[in-house]
Amino acid sequence: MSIFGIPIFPDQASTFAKDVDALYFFILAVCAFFALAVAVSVIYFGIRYHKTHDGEIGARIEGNLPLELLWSVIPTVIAMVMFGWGASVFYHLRRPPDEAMHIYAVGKQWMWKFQHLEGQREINELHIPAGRPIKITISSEDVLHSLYFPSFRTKMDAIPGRYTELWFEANTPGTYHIFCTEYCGTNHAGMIGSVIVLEPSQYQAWLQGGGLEGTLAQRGAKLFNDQACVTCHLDTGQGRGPSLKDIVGTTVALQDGSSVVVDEGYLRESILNSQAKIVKGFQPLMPTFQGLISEENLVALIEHVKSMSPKATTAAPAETSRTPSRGALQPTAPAGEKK
Amino acid sequence: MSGHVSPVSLYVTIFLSLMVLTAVTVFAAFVDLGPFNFFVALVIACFKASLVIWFFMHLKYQSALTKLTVATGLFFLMILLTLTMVDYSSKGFTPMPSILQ
Amino acid sequence: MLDKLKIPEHHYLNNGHSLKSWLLTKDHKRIAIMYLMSISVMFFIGGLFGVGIRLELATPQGDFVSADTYNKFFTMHGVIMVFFFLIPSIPAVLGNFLIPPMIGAKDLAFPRINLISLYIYWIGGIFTLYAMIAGGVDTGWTFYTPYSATGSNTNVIPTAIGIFIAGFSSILTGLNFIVTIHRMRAPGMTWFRLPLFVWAHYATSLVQVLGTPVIAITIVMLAVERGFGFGIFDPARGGDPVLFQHLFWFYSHPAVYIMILPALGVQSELISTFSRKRIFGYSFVAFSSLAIAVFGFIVWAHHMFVAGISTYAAMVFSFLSFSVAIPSAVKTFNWSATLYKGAISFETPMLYAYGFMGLFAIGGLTGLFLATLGLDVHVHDTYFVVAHFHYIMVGGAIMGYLGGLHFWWPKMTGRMYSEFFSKVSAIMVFVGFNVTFFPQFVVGYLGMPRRYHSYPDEFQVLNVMSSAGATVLGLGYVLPVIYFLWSLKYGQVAGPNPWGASGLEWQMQSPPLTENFVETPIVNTEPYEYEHVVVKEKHLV
Amino acid sequence: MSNAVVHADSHGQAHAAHHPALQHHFDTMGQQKEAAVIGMWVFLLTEILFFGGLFMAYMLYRTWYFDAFAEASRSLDIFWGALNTAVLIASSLTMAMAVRCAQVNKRMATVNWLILTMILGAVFLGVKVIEYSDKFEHHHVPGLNYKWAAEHPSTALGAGAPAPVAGAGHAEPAAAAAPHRELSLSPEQLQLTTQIYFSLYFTMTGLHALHMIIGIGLMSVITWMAWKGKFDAEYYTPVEMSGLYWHFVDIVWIFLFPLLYLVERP
Ligand code: HEA
Ligand code: HEA
Ligand code: HEC
Ligand code: CUA
Ligand SMILES: [Cu+2]
Repeated sequence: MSIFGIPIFPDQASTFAKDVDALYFFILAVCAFFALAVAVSVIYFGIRYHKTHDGEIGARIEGNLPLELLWSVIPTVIAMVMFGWGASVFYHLRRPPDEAMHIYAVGKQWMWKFQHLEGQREINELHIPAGRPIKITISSEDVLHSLYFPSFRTKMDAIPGRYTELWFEANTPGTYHIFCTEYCGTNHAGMIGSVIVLEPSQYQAWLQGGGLEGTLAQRGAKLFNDQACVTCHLDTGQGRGPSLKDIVGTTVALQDGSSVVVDEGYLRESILNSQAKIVKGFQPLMPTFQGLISEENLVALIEHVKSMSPKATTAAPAETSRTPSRGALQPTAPAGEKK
Repeated sequence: MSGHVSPVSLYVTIFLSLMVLTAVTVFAAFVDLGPFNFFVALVIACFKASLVIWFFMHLKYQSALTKLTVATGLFFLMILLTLTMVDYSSKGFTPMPSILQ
Repeated sequence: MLDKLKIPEHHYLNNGHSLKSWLLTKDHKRIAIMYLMSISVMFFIGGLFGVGIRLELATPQGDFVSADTYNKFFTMHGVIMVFFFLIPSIPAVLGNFLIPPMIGAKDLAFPRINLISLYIYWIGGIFTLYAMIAGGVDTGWTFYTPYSATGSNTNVIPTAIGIFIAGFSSILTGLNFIVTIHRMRAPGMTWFRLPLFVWAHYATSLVQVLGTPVIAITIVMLAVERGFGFGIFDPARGGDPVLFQHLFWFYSHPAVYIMILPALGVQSELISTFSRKRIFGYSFVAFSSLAIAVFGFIVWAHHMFVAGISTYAAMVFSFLSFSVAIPSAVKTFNWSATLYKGAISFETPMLYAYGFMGLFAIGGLTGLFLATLGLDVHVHDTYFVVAHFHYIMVGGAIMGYLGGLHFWWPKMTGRMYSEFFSKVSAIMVFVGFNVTFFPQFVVGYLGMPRRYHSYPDEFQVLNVMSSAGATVLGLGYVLPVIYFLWSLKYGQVAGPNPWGASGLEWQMQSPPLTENFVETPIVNTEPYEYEHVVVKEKHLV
Repeated sequence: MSNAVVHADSHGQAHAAHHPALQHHFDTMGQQKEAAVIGMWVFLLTEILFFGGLFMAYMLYRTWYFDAFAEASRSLDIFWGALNTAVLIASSLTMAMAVRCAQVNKRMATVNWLILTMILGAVFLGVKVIEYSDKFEHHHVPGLNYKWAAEHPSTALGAGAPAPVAGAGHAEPAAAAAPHRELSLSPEQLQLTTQIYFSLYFTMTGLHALHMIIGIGLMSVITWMAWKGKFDAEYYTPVEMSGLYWHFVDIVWIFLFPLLYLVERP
């Protein structure tokens, strides 16, 4: 929206945009009301009670308890409404639906790398279909970044060594900005790109066009061979390592007596730092791949492992708000320490 | 004018108690109490610290204002520790108030 | 009648003329004057960086300076403005000068420590200026790890040490105020007879004393990580970068109240004096300062809503953030109510007080936008935040500071400044300010991120408005320097109480004696008693 | 409000009995002393929060990397730690005695107790030097070719059988060196996370030692002043203040000792 060619309001291109903007206008109205009330009364008093002669003093008024309570309680109530509304919008923003389409984003000084499960890889550009919830899992290769889609009204920090995620459902085809909003060094302002929202059919066409390397999972399968994972992880369960078939979503018993649910965070940790959690009944033989596998390849491998569990519908995300999946170094509190 | 003068015997008693408590700390550390080891160590340390503050540092004989100062310090330290831990300890906190769903 | 007034023969300014008599003084008023000069220098250095920022942003391309230089600009701008200008501003200048006379004391409780804290401030400042000249820093004033620990190759450590050192200056000032207010009050000066300025400074001091040590230790940890390769926050070594943010904001959020509370105190004095009326609901206003100081410590993670804290923690901190708004609302409403049935006049300090009301309200109210979770996700780290804090820090705190400076200038120097030029300057600052920072709310909601050295074309018009406003604002800030200096020599002699104000400080001669009062005053009236002042005035002239 | 506060001109009154140490802006020695005491306690309050930041970091990483902390803490020698605790507690006693002697106007006794306190402080620092140099030898200084070797004294303590082995039995030597309780951390992880422990160890004990050095510096001045007879039963505030500071430093150690040395010993 713009006046005289000056943009004054951002595009609304996601389902959130309306929610967030409604909240915005509500708070704007409340605040404008209070700001105006203060301004008007102050100016009115300034004129009405202007000093008329030397030595004049104001009326002696000490205060008024009911009035004080009134204007402590009213703002409290209004503030609670703001909080409640804001919290519910936020809660929605933080809970991706299970059927969300999944994309990986990796921040790196100074570019955004996106990977689609179908295999397409993009830099500073992201093609997505309209009308489908999309979940982006974010990580960083160096310092903090923040993935921001102003037109979708959402953003999330990229934190090295950790997965974070955001989701949205774009509803208006078009091209919109992607910004990095966490200061990340010299070219922070250059870490921008565009998100291209396509009609689902166009998106399909776009997918056909790209993806020469096969899907993400296929790339992962290739890596699974190249990195010699297959030598230990046989589907039969006869290898030196456990079979990875159908493990996603299940609970694995560990050596130290505890157990763990297999989600992305756990897979990531198992690959980067296999020794962190040893599967019951196995030796800590698996090499640590920390530093040997790039974030992108890691993502592909994880996707491949996940594809070996076709029955696990929910891809059990490693969401920051649920598990401290710190990737490389899973905080390990032994059973005794856990509260 | 010169503030409270504590008897030497009090100081010696406090000193000996502190020594004994140090020994207890070390001893307790070698007994396997599971997660309670940490707890016991902290409780003893707090107790020792209180002895020092109360008697060696004469807090006992100071004005209410001084006592309040100490309490304030501890209170804000607790804010720092607990509210930060609210974040870390709730990373696995999924159940949400249902009115928000 | 006015021309009969003369500058008294003896006063603190002519009690010794040598440089040594200044540098080794223990007189809180001389120390305040030295602080005034130092922070003014810092303000103009910081302001010039601000001008650099605005020049660069006048065009969408990064064509005025390189990206690295721009990053150093806003970092040095933020660091200098926050740690070397705004935090010391009102407390170290006006507080130092006025708290002892306001409570009827001869000096602060620890005059030597007061002087030491000035020297510490200077040493800290020198470190930071050194870092600046030797190449600058580019981490942003927030020093987030891992960029500050491993990413940046600029002078992070000297700057951080400068801040660390200046922190001790702040702690010592706060400590001094607390003890002074507790133990040095004149007979009869009970807590509920203290001017609200003193209450506000008491609350400020609490924050200084409780918060600053935490930033100090955080800087130590950052320095050992960067300097010695210790692993504390570095994710590559198992550390948690978010922990740094928790510790940083544990101080830096309360620190924003170090910046605003003294201005709120000044505001209470101005509103009361220029409406010649008691403050409406004195005790509510007094306690709201304490409430702001205490609540200020439980909201810090509202800066981290999208930094990877848990959903639950975000909700807790959002909820708590609103708690600070209540005492602020009480203050705002009470000031407005004070004007009701007052005898209002618009001398320059009152113009600033009016400006403060509006701008602080807007700044504070936009704080509520940010504290609201669903909305902050969108506006976090955009120009919306930049506009919010400039409204409070420049529109609020600096307005309060300038208002106070104009108000007490006759007391400090014995002379009046030009009423005409000071009004021109006040209006220029108000207008220039709004033109500079209002467009930033709009461009922020549009999504323009902070700390961007270049930006998409469509944001240009709003940015040009902002840059143009900054020029007016800058000129508005230069004017006072000229007429204040002018007044030192040519200003009209002010006399002890040019405004007909009620505080004890106005019973001293202007400029005051080194020992403030000839005899320790005995207080037997309530604060803000104007009946009493009028009688006295008549008696005086 | 009360009008009980109707001192006559308290200013003039103070002149009557003017103690040489009374500063011009105070009315009485009592007021001056009280101001100093509160000032000192407020300062100690800032110290609480100063160390508080470190305790926060400690608390977090200890929960995350408990095993590494336990392992690393086992590499510290309890003997030295306990000895130092005793030394510091003793120095607190001697400090308290010094203040007491100042209170009752025993000049030489004050001086002697102060000197004894400083000696004990120096002993503490000496032990710290021994411990630090031990860490240098073992490459336990983070950032300085830090190396966490599995073999260290505690392994010897380790009882318990090696973890049960199932599946194909390619027992590796690393498994044999497993400590008495199964660790969930690999050598690589221990290398990293014990480094966090030692980073905190050095920062905490280093800052603590720095406080002790400052304390000893303060005390030497105070001792000299006491020897010169600057204090009497009415004015001994500096002795008392340095006492408060010294006891505070002692308290910090009372916490550091179990937190750093005794993470998990059984
Ligand atoms: C002096 C400085 C100052 C002050 C006083 C404040 C005051 C407040 N601030 Fe601000 N803030 C900053 C300086 C300041 N801030 C800075 C520098 C940053 C950015 C840091 C960085 O990242 O670089 C920031 C960032 C910031 C954020 C983080 C934004 C982000 O990065 O995403 C948030 C979020 O909650 C916030 C909230 C608030 C709130 C709720 C207040 C409240 O205290 C405001 C209270 C005042 C009022 C509410 C107005 C008066 C009341 C009325 C007129 C009555 C009506 C009231 C009601 C109906 C409730 N601030
Ligand atoms: C007290 C605090 C304070 C003050 C007073 C100011 C004052 C100003 N700030 Fe400030 N600003 C901050 C604190 C402050 N700022 C902080 C904390 C940040 C965040 C930094 C970070 O991200 O790390 C920031 C960031 C910041 C940005 C965002 C940069 C970015 O994110 O990329 C911008 C952009 O417009 C800006 C502009 C200004 C301007 C125009 C002024 C003006 O008010 C300045 C006016 C002063 C002068 C102009 C100087 C005096 C005049 C002359 C010497 C005369 C000559 C000049 C002319 C004729 C023009 N500031
Ligand atoms: C030298 C043999 C070996 C190689 C090569 C190897 N692994 Fe493993 N892996 C193991 C063993 C043994 C375990 C079980 C013990 C443990 O948890 O560390 C394991 C466990 C795992 C687990 C956890 C499985 C579960 O059931 O919880 C995953 C996931 C995994 N490996 C993935 C991979 C990937 C991906 C690669 C290749 C990049 C790989 N591994 C290479 C031996 C190996
Ligand atoms: Cu990446 Cu900013
Ligand atoms: Cu804040």
